[in-house]
Amino acid sequence: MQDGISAERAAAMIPDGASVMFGGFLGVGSPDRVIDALVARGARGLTLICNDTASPGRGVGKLIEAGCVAHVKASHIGTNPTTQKKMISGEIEVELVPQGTLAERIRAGGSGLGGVLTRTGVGTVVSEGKQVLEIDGESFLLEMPLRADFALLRAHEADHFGNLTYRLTAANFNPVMAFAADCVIAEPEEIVPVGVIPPDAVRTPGVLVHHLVRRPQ
Amino acid sequence: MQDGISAERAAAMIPDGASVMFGGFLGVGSPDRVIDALVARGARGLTLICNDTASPGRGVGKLIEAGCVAHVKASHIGTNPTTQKKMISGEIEVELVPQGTLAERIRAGGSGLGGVLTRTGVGTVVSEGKQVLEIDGESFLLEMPLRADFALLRAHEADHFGNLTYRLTAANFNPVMAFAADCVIAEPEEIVPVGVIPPDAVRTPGVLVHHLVRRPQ
Amino acid sequence: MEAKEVIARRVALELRDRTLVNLGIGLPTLVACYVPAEISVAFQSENGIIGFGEPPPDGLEDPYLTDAGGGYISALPGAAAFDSATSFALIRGGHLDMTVLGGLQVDSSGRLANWMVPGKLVPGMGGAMDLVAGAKRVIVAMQHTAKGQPKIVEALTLPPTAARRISLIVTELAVIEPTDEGLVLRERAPGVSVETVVASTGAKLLLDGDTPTMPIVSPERVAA
Amino acid sequence: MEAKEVIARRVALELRDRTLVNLGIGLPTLVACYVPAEISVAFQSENGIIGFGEPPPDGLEDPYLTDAGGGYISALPGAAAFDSATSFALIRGGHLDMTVLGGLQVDSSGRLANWMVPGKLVPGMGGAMDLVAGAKRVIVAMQHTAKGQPKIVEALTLPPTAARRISLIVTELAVIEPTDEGLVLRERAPGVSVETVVASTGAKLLLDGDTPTMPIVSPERVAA
Repeated sequence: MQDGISAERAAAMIPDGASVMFGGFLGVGSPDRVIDALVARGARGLTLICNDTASPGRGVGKLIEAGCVAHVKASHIGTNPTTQKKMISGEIEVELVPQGTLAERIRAGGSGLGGVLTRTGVGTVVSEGKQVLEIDGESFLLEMPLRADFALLRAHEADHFGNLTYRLTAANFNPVMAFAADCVIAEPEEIVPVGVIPPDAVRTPGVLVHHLVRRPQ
Repeated sequence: MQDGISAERAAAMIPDGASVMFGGFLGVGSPDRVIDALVARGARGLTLICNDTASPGRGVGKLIEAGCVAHVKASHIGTNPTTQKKMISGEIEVELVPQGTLAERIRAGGSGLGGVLTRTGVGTVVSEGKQVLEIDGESFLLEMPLRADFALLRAHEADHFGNLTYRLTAANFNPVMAFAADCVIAEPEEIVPVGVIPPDAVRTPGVLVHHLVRRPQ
Repeated sequence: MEAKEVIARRVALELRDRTLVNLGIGLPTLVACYVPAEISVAFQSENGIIGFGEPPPDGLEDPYLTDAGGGYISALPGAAAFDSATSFALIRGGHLDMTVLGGLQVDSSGRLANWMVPGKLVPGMGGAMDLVAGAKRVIVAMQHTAKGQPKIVEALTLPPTAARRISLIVTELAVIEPTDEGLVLRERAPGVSVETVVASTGAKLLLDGDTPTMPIVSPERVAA
Repeated sequence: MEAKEVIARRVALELRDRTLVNLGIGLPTLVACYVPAEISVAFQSENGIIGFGEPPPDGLEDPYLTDAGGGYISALPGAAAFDSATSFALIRGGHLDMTVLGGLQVDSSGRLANWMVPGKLVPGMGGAMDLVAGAKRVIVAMQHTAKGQPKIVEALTLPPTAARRISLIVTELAVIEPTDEGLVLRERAPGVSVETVVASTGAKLLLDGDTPTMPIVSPERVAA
């Protein structure tokens, strides 16, 4: 693991137009300091991959409001009226993905699998334009793997190797996103020396993490 | 979680001819006391789903030697000459599955997925008789989900709800097998009251575990 | 008794001992208040926890411990936390014994629509499609009508949540079970006639002998 | 220097700083003894750990801490343990920078056979097929011949481990790189002539100018 970087440095690494996975569930477990820095640097044209768009002023909701976002792939945008307004006005394109399918598509993208075969979405608008496979007499939708240029994670502890832990429901999409991006940046609450996190407590192995965001100086 | 059961009781619950997943990697992380009890009760015709068949006198190797086994689905049998001998004599039927594919097939079986799409095995004997899908110009093998009648797990700690932890490399196939059987029996080193294992340390939620094997009296 | 309370109390009678249950946001969440005292249920929240309880006392909230609606919760002793992939492995792998969801429409084939109103409301499906496709039992807890219009209809006019037939509909007027033959009226609410139920329903209801009155878990049987 | 040591020392030069590496059982395991001092490599064992080291002192073995060959190992500070599904998500998801595997045969198209000899030896593929299909670089570390017969052949006679072309072959005689054009002889071992390599090889070797002598990491550069 290299030295910790500032949230501003992390935001500067992410170019306009990049696809970015954000951990978080209604803003819980979001990389909030990097989000603030992305807003501050005036990022534009981002593709967000995230469970939801939180609410105005919270989590990735700040990016929506600040006009940083061109595309959203999420399971739910109902808690953020701004996302809905911008979708209707055509400013933001939204792809809605069932929550479990979103998690599995990201996992497939990070695990080298060719796709996900799921019952979820069969017989609904989600299946439109997608291949349906009959397996053992049952229909399964073939959903494509998802990857991104960046994954921005919120962790509880990180050690100097980048090993991560998460806290309660703040884990959500963070662990699975750690596998699925070309560059993984984690924003931990605490940074501890190597050896402080026992091997069985590590939930994301440090080899997956490219940069740690350091605490404000 | 009901009261803990004895290893003998666990072995008695598993009828001859049942399909059984066994955690363990070369005997490390195997449910050894239930294995001994299965040998003692003279189980017959079992289908074993496990990474390997360990070695004679160790882990599931004991079941092979004692004549309990009719079928084996495993990634490796090279460390157990008895398995090889019985395979050649026709006493045991062996299906060899690449280790990562075995883990994913079990995960698919436990997660309601219709199959696994993997590069592993394409262009090898593993692909014989299986469907190959072209996805984005690349070939992926369609591998079927795996489930069993029983999963026998070795855990480190269990609480009275059946929440489980594992230790270092003794985790291996245990966590994924916990999802993939009709009846899941865990053999922990330690049984602790509810509340002793913190929520973030739980690696198998207790709702998946049907029976805990108690310590010898 | 308010409509929502009637519904929540009746749904609570569907809870079984030692099962894993997911309650949707809104009305279904109320079901947790009426768990019969003699049974023990583990509640799952799809954002990643099994074993949560009432909101914590004022000032003791943990910002990293919330339910799928974003509200603060408590963890009960024996709780287990996990990530989204594990959460949906539980939901889609058949490990969830029951889910209770709200509904916009249910049709005569038992299909549910509950995630969007084209041109009006496009919140997204969240975990609803996975829950309906994956849970062993799917209970729809909803008011019988909306703005005087029946929500139980011959054929959905809203986009379905899943192809699958749901298990049971519980409203403030009736309990209705979708079957191969169609929608069967199983129970009517106290003081509600079969005719009232039929008049408020937009799909054909089959009667199965006398229609008994809905039993509702009484206050004294509710867990403290 | 013994053949195995030559091979392990040369393979060690392929290690890059801050990478994740999986070493197969047997000869490849020796590579860990020759990691150049200036680089830091994380070793993965597919049974579920990153960051392990030498066997522990006598009597301090942990029965739940072993490598993929079943031998006792130590965990280094910063080690991470995980289950088999996670382990192979790392291997197949492109997170493993390099794997070093033994080989029975490699053919002119760069395909590897290393998991069975029909009718003789059927140990199973273990993780080999996943490693060859998934690692960014696949290095085959093997002796150049077996019982006097070439192991580098025009076309495999043994069942392939994967359809994919491996990255590099390192033997005690030579370093050979499979390319679109065929097998290119990149290096020869100290004191070994190109003619000797060609004579010991069952497939056509392409020469790319002078064939330099294999650099081998010297003892003083090895990490303590």
